[in-house]
Amino acid sequence: MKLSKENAEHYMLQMYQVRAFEEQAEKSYMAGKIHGTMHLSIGQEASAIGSISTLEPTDFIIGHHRGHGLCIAKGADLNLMMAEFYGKENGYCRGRGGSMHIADVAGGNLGANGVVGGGIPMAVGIGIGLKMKAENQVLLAFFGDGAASTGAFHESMILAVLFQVPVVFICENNQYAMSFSANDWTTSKKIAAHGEIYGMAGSCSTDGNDLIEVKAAVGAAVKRAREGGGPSLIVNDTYRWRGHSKSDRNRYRTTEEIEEWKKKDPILKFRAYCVKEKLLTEKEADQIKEKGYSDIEAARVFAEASPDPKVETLEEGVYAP
Amino acid sequence: MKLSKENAEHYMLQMYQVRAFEEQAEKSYMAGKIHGTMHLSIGQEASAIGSISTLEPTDFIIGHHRGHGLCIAKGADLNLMMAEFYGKENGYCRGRGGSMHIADVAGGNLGANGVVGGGIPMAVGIGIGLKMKAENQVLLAFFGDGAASTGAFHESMILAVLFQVPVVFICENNQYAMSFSANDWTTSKKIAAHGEIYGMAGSCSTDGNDLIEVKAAVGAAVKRAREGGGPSLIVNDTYRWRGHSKSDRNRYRTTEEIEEWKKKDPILKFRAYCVKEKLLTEKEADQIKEKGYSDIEAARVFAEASPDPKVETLEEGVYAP
Amino acid sequence: MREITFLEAIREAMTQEMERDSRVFLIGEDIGEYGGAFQVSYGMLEKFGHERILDTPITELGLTGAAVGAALIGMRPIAEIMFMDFTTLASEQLVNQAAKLRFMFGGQSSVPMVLRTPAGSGTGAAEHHSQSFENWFVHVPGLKVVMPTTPYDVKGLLISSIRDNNPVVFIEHKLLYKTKGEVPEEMYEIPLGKADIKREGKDLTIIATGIMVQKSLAAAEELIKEGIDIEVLDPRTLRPLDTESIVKSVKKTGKVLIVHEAVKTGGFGGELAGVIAESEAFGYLEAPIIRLAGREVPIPYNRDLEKAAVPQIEDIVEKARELATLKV
Amino acid sequence: MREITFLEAIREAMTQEMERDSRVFLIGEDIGEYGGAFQVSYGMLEKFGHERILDTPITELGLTGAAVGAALIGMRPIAEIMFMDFTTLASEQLVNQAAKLRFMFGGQSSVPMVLRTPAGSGTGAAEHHSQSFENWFVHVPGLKVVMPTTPYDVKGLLISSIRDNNPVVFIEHKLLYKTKGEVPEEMYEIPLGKADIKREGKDLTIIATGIMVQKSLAAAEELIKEGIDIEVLDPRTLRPLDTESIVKSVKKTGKVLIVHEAVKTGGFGGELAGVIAESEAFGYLEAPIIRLAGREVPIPYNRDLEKAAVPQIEDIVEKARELATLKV
Ligand SMILES: Cc1ncc(C[n+]2csc(CCOP(=O)(O)OP(=O)(O)O)c2C)c(N)n1
Ligand SMILES: Cc1ncc(C[n+]2csc(CCOP(=O)(O)OP(=O)(O)O)c2C)c(N)n1
Ligand SMILES: [Mg+2]
Ligand SMILES: [Mg+2]
Repeated sequence: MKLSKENAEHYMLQMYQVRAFEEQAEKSYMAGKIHGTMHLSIGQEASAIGSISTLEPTDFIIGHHRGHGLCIAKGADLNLMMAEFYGKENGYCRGRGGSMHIADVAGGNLGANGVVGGGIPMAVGIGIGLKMKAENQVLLAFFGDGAASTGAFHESMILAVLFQVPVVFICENNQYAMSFSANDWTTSKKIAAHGEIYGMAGSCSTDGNDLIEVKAAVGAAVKRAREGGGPSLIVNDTYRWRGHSKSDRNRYRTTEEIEEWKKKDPILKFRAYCVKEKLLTEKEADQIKEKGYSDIEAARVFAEASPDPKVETLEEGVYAP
Repeated sequence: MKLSKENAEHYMLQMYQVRAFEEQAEKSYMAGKIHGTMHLSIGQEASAIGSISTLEPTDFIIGHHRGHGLCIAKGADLNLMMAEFYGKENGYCRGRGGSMHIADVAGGNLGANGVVGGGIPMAVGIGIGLKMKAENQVLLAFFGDGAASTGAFHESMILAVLFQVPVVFICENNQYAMSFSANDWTTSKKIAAHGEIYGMAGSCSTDGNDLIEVKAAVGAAVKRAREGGGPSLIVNDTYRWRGHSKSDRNRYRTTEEIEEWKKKDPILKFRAYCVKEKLLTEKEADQIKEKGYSDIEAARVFAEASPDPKVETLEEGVYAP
Repeated sequence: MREITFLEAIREAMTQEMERDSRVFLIGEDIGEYGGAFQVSYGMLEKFGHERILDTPITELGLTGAAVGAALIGMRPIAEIMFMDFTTLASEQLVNQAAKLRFMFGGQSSVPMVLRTPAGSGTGAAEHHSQSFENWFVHVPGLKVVMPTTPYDVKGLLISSIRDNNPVVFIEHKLLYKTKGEVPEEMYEIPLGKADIKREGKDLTIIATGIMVQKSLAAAEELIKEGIDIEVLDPRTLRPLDTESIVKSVKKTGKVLIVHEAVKTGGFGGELAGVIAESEAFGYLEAPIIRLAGREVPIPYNRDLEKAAVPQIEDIVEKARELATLKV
Repeated sequence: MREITFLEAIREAMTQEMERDSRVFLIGEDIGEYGGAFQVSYGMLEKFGHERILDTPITELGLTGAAVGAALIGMRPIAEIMFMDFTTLASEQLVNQAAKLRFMFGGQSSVPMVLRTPAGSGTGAAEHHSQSFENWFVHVPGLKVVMPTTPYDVKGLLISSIRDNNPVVFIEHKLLYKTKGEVPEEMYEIPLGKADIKREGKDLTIIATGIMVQKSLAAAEELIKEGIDIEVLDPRTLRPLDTESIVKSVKKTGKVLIVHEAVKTGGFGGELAGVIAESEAFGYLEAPIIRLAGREVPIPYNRDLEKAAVPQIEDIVEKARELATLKV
């Protein structure tokens, strides 16, 4: 698979935007501008962007609690996204959802979820609907390694195979579910193997820090799904650099381990690839990085200048008319 | 494995008792003496008796809705069991539970369950408790092929392996979950394969109509569990002759299929084995059969003569003192 | 007019809606060849095929979530949970997802689905197949909760529920399935959120839900012989509740008896009592608000105990008489 | 006396009970090294080891069922569900199994377990991490439901819950975790089913649960300045409910305001209203029974909206004043 220059630039930009978004999110939180909690995907950018790069604009994704990267990869408006993160009225969800619940339905992002495994059963139903609509669309359904231990996962895999839905299930295995190590759960290495037994052709694991490898694996599964070949399960092995959420004290892992993984930074890896393949010069890459960070700075300004929701509107929008 | 004559007689008797119990249950229902519904295990006797024959009296079982055979195999008092079936005050559950909820806690039968998959998570906890008590006891946890599709199953398998509980999980695969064919669920043949991936050593399927084969497989797993080797998952392939419950119209299968399986009657198979191995003569087998049926007839008489619960006692026993 | 059963009315509503709107489909356990545990969907597989009658293995959480997901992209699924007891397995998707997605996403989406489920005791199926959890779902903003009580109502309410753009929990009492009544062949809607006075009266209002409407009507027939004239109000939709009709009726009669099958403590009767006690009807009350509801036990197997666990006609007669003749 | 936080009191109760009784153990997600999402069990792994602090993967149904099973053979598990929102995934085992096994088996067994879970809003965690479902479990015979409100109470109530021979749902409001109060070092029990008058007064009874007790006490301090003297009654145990204390208080004051955080419709306030309206206190009521509770929305993310979604001190002050000064 050879990337076009245009695509290389696009993915590189998205990677920097994601990194910058989350660094900014952290800063805003530390500065007391944001309440609640957040789940950062720093270190996992290749999984989101590599996977979603295989989709057409009319395709769909459904995400999980660690979803900023997924949103940006699916083409979210950074201003609306940051405004949502700030809980503002003009955010994607009118400030009702926040970090853990960003959705961009018009853009094909059917939303993040606060319940681990919460999106997986819905993914099956979206697949059923897409099949009925017969418009050749595909869904990518993201979840973490922790979600693979839920009953929701098991039931959904069975239904997905039974109804042969056009869905690629993507397990972003960042090695931990909070403090629970994927190595403790004795089947962690075997999630893809379960996929095979459920009857999902081509289930596999990837080096989830390698955008090119992720794109190839997911691309093949998307193609199969689009051609009526049914669902697949792909496990992207990666790592989260930050704590699980703001409550994390990192007691369950060592600094060495974290440092080891930082050396495998997916952004640097992709950048090196682009330079080596002569898709980007170092200078171009620097310019892209700069653009990524300044896009996010603009989004921050936008968000901070945005209006809060009016308390009188609280009860709006619970029911559809 | 060579059976003693005493054991052969015992298993033969239990098989006939189970068959007779369920034939009687059906008759009592048809005669309008019983309300509600029932789930008959006629055709599956070898699975229950072969499995439970491997236990010590101090061991435990936990069952499912199709549990008459399991009760008898674990040594239930037939009178108290039939009285429960009739909803009488002196039944095992004081008439509160009925067919679907018979338990004989003192006898190590921790109860049948009306929720498919309902007993599986509890089995893990019983295993945790047994391990903590360290009295070398083992639990057999029974469920159907349908239950293997539930989220409860998946979560429980993971926990069972994680905590290395002394539990043998036994899937009585009678080919259908109501009308849902095990062949439709694309992983049906693969339940044992899932077991391996979960990390259960020695997971396997058996000819569930062959008491000797079942006993050997479960026996090995019980031994491993007792010695601290952790849980196993065993799938006994068998068939239910009757409809799922009283509401079944058998639309989802053919008479030919049923007749085909009737030829593999586990009782006749075990009887033939005993005669061939000279453990029983035909005459002895006939006498045992007769005893089985007359034991059940006595239980029926006992049950019908038993008192109904008093309505004033309705609110008793919800809470433990 | 033609008489059909409650069960047939449900099947007819689903069939007609599926013919009218290709986005409507069924998903559930044993709803195909088997026809559903209560035969509600019998024959529909032949008519609509496996594409629209989705028979699933035992996956309450999965199949409910599948309905939510399909609804999210504009389909109109009708999910069946075989017994209400098993909504305990499905409630994550119903409560956290279906009910909240619209609000949580700031109005970007909607979840037009129906979850049908048979509830209640009386079939001898004991603790795990007899429960009534309607108040759980009433407690969840974003859901609508419907409890029909006659063949006529069930058809119109189900059609409205399918056409509604929100998730609707549709609760069918098993003992109603074989009851008969007049039902028009053509399609019609009964608006959600409108109570129905099933019997007018002046001495006492009985507010009853589900099967208790029928039992209360029977009790009223008994009591009129003694000159006690009972009004029976059937909310039909529990969320949103037609508070206005309730307040009006209680103001008229001055006395109210609430009857439901679900366990009394924590049940919907409390909500009704709360609504009345904080309304302008409070000032019109001539007696305490009395709730007659399920006893504080799981539903037992034994037939007599099972009956004793939920209100019967005699119990309603007795309580209603006591209340109607009470002088305060 | 020594002051510790609500959270420390919970940890101390669990620790002391585990030292006293080898059958007690903990099971839940991230309760080991991580210390629990709210650090409630922090340090307990070092003390008791992996044998008695059972850290699980994400398996709410599985781990709850594991607690039920262990209890069934005589252990005394304390299960933690990280957020009450996820009891939706565990309710099958809690409602169908734990609550019913004893009755269903005719008294042959019991299920002595505690399910602890943090509930409520106020942390900015939005729709999926902020709910209050206590009335769901109140609605289930066989369960007990406890909602402690002070460090002193939480220790005594948790010890009683662990020693109780029945399944207890133990609900901890997150915003209480860091509140401080006097707590004896020794072990003590507070009986389940006994309400506590947290403040005596004569003009109006506020019955409040969970964090609303603290807010109501603050409101009462405001109102006494205006000469309005409020009694604050904390049921502490919601099932079984101390009806007697409630009736007594309402008879005394003649007016009642019910305050809880959970959504109003279908909530526990209805049960309280029902209990009062059918009791002898009815005749003493000088005003309608008013419920002040969560608004009919999922809990939103935005801080102001989140606050507006549940009663705040000002809201209680306002309603209480209105009610206390109402002439009927
Ligand atoms: C059903 C459920 N249980 C527990 C939680 C609390 N929780 C939030 S994220 C998380 C870990 C999820 O792990 P994983 O799926 O691997 O995703 P990651 O956070 O590693 O990206 C947990 C336990 C939850 N949100 N939902
Ligand atoms: C959670 C749940 N869903 C559905 C049912 C209704 N039901 C009772 S038995 C059954 C089929 C069970 O199949 P299987 O586990 O294979 O056991 P079998 O009846 O074949 O012995 C179903 C669907 C139930 N009791 N519990
Ligand atoms: Mg993870
Ligand atoms: Mg089966």
